[in-house]
Amino acid sequence: MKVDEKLALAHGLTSGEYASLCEGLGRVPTYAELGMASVMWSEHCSYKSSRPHLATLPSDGERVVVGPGENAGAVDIGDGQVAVFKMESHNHPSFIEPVQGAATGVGGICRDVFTMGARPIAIADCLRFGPPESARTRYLVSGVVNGIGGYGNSFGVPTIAGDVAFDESYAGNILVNAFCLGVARRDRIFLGAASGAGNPILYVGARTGRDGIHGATMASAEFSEDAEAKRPNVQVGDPFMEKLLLEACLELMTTDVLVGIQDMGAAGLTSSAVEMAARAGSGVDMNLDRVPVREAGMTAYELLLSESQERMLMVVARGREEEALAVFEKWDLAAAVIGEVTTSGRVVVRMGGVIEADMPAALLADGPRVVRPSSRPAGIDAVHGEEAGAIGGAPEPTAALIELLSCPDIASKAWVFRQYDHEVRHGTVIRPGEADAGVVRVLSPDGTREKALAVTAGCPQRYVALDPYEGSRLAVCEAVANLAAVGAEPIGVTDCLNFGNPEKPEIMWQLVESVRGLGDACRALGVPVVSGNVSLYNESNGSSIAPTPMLAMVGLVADASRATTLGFGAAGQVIAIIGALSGNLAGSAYQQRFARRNFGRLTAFDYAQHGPALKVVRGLIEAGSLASAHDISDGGLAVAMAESAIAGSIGASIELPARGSAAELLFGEGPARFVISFAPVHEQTIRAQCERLGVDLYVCGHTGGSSLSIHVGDGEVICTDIATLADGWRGGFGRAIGQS
Amino acid sequence: MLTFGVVRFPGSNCDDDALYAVAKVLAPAGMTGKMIWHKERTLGGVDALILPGGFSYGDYLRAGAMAAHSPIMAAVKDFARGGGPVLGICNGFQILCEAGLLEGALVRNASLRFECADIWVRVEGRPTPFSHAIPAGRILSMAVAHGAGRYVHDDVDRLEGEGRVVFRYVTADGDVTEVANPNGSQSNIAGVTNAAGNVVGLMPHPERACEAVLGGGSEDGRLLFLSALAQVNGTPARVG
Amino acid sequence: MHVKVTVNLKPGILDPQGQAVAESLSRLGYGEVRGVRIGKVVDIDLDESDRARARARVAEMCERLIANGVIETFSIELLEA
Amino acid sequence: MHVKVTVNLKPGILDPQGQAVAESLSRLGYGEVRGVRIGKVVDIDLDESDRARARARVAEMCERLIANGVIETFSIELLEA
Ligand SMILES: Nc1ncnc2c1ncn2[C@@H]1O[C@H](COP(=O)(O)OP(=O)(O)O)[C@@H](O)[C@H]1O
Ligand SMILES: [Mg+2]
Repeated sequence: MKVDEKLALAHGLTSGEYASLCEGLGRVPTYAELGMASVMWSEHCSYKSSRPHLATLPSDGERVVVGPGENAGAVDIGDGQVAVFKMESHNHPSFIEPVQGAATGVGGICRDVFTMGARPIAIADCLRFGPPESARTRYLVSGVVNGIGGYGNSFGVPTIAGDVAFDESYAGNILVNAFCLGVARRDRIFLGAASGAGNPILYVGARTGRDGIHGATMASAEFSEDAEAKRPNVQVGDPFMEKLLLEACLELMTTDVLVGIQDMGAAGLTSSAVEMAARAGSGVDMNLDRVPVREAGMTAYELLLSESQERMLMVVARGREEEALAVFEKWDLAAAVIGEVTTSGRVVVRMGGVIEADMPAALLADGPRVVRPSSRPAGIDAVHGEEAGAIGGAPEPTAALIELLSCPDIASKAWVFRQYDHEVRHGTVIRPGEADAGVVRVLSPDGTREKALAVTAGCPQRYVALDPYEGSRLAVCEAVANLAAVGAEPIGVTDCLNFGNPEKPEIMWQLVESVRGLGDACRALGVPVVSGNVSLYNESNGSSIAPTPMLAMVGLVADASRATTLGFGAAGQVIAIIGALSGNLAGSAYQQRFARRNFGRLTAFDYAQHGPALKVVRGLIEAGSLASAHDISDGGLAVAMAESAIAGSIGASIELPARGSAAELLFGEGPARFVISFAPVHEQTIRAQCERLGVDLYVCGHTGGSSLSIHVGDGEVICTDIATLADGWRGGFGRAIGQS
Repeated sequence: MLTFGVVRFPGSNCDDDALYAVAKVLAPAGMTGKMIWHKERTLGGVDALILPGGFSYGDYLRAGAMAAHSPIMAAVKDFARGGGPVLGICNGFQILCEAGLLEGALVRNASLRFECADIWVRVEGRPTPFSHAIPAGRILSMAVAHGAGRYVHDDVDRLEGEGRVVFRYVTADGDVTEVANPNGSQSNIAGVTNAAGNVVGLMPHPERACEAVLGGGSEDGRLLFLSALAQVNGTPARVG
Repeated sequence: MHVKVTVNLKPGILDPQGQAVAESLSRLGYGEVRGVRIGKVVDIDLDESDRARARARVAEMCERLIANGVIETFSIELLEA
Repeated sequence: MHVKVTVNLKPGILDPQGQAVAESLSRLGYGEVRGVRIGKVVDIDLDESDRARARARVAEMCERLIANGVIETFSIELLEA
């Protein structure tokens, strides 16, 4: 096959990139080399549009052990242990084939985590779909949930948190972001570096097939139609294989045989080999004849670019390969020595006695960088300038509350997470839906201490769409609030930045503003960004998704038994609101629902004002003072109150002062606000604590009875029995997607 | 003292959970345990066996089908035929059925979905090592998490007549209803025993219901293991 | 030799998946669908040229592993290579 | 009329289930097994006596619901009532 600029363009390289490839090599690349460069320099692998911006995110902190750049981030959690986590997108594959796309998304992120030597202990999933009434959406929802559950349940990791929302902008481009959290010993973290010249390189796991080989080449002349038919563009996940890989890897990691390890994800063997060599400043020499294959007759190009799942590349200490192979044999895994580490700084690939590729690792790993223009969209100021007040034609408060509770973005997601095993591995302390964050126990190595890690995952994309900078800051604040509500201290965050086409200046502006907001808020709140992923070009028919910087934040709970849920407890508890009493309708769920669009100016996050409330709630939970805590988010105070009442199966009587409009008071949203409940004996301490930190506390009622009654001033504005609210909230999701 | 052997098949994923429940949580009560790899041919001195939950061999073909042919299963069958107490939990139950140590079969949930939820089961039927010390009629709170837990048997009447249904899905109040049944099992059957009464399989997870700090907070699962302990110790105990 | 094994649920065993497909089809406008049952087809690529021996071996595989006699029946079809 | 639809994974698509079964069979002593692929068989009881129409309708059902065209192929066989 003749390699020229035309073929390079068909591979998605630009003329400039092709020129620098030729220059870097000092010659025209071989066909295999062109394939390798095109995947390594793709947006997906090279982060060429986003890298300079990502560099501005805060990534250090006292607890940070491994920051961005490795397979996953690692944060110290005491007792010689680290939490290892990362989030990743699988949007496009899930749209093509929802079950397998979502499944392999979960598989990929779990591999990133156990590659580091961490045993996965929790999964979270963040999903965005088009309108729930569309048949296509329903098919996608069922398939994606089935795929996530099918993989995670079998692999044996509990799915403890997540986020699901629907919006027109995702109709032709759904989002499926998967997060995995693992725990490792701090002194036994494994990195993806190919060090030690002469060390053998091992291939382990599934055999290589023609899966997901880079699309641009599909139409190229080299292949007959028959060969094309053999190249499926859908990869099928095998959670059983992954479970074997996990156990075998962790077993091998208890020895000192393993030098470096990297899973084969996007861009398969190419990216693993290149990245491992580049990180170590070494070279690798590989013989493709030794790669375990699923099909006969695969070319070097195909072997290098295949994205077959459940495969690992490892470097082991020279002379110790038999020990490694014995472990894989025990677990019935295919494994082979396919090459060795060199000092050349080059990735050399041989097959059938021919050198198919010989390129500097750094040339491929560094990749191009592009500066993309960004511009603030016209008209955004006008949208911010609109008054976000009462909405004409909105239902009266009780009806509005019921409608909000039943809408699928707010309604219980039990239809989803009942399909996920959320308890396997005997660690789940707080299950999905029971609180603002899922909580999973972590035993100290000596078994004497039971601490826990909390996970919250999601994105208030309405806010980000309205104002990418402020919205992203609010997203960080909400994640911290979700953790605070279970009593967890935030220790790190991972993100998955889902945006449209960065070549459009207005989309680039969203990305830049959002990253700036995330960075500012993370710095203010002291939460390092330790890993992440960027997914661009999320558009269909030229229209982009709403900007969606998904965040998954991890928190530490010192004593697992103290973690608090959101449900009101017994009758006779005091109910109070922490933070601002009234909210803002700009960007709110209420506005979206009843005005069918969002406008106005978001409440800006302000650390001096909002930070203390976040601290106070966590402190009160740690001290054992609270019976429940729930952050006020989608749907405002009324929805939060109703959710706590439904979860506790108990009523509540609430009295609020007439302040601002009733809609703002009941349904307005804003940062760092909570509904808490506690036994009357704790009231003094709680008041004192709030006063000391200058946090607003408004005692507004008590639990009891079987209905929710909210008075504003002298008038009762909401009065309905909990059973009615519960019915709307519990069944809303299933009804919306036409499933019981 | 009671030593449990927990058989680890490729794809087992509640093996650690089961071992933790008996060897850590219930150690003070006098239990211990060890893992047994499926490629072994002998059990080594254990008093009782647990076939844990999970997705042995990915649950491919049929849940439990391939694990039922593991090398260790010959020893498991000998142990069971000798009257040794054997408990199959979830995938372990499926394996016992596939291996012919229990009657019936477990097929795909009627909902066609994986169901992870809190349920209640009533203890009934003839005494078994894992239930004899629990008062008959006692309702236990546990969780299920499975996609193929619908129990089918071609002669449920006979099974019932022989007192071999030992756990049945009920509501919290003890009613046998469709709502209480997470998978569409015949007669709400959650667990059964063999003719000799020493092999027990159930779909719910007692090993996940041993510590108040976890999930639903139930510790009812302990009763099954304490019952086995009482049997081995020969103490006419009553638990729960 | 290629061998095709078809595994079906016994008639008495409820097939909710088949039912769900039947209902979906009728909702989609295929009113002529009276019922659906779903089974498995297991294609085996066998290194065996003797038909009788192939059939006997595959029958044994079915009894031991491929089908569960408690709930399923199977049938074997020999196809040429 | 009875119609039997066989749904198979497209060639080249990984079949983890078939792979696991093949390995199990070979561990059970069936060394002659070179490979296994597992598909579905969907038996449809159709209220339709015209063969051509039956085939056309079922083909449509397959494209719309029964088979997932992204990863599967299907074949239709008409059986007599
Ligand atoms: N896809 C999902 N998988 C698992 N849990 C989910 C999923 N979607 C929502 N949840 C859980 O449901 C609860 C409510 O979700 P959400 O309304 O997004 O919470 P919040 O607004 O506090 O972030 C949380 O416990 C969340 O983790
Ligand atoms: Mg929340």
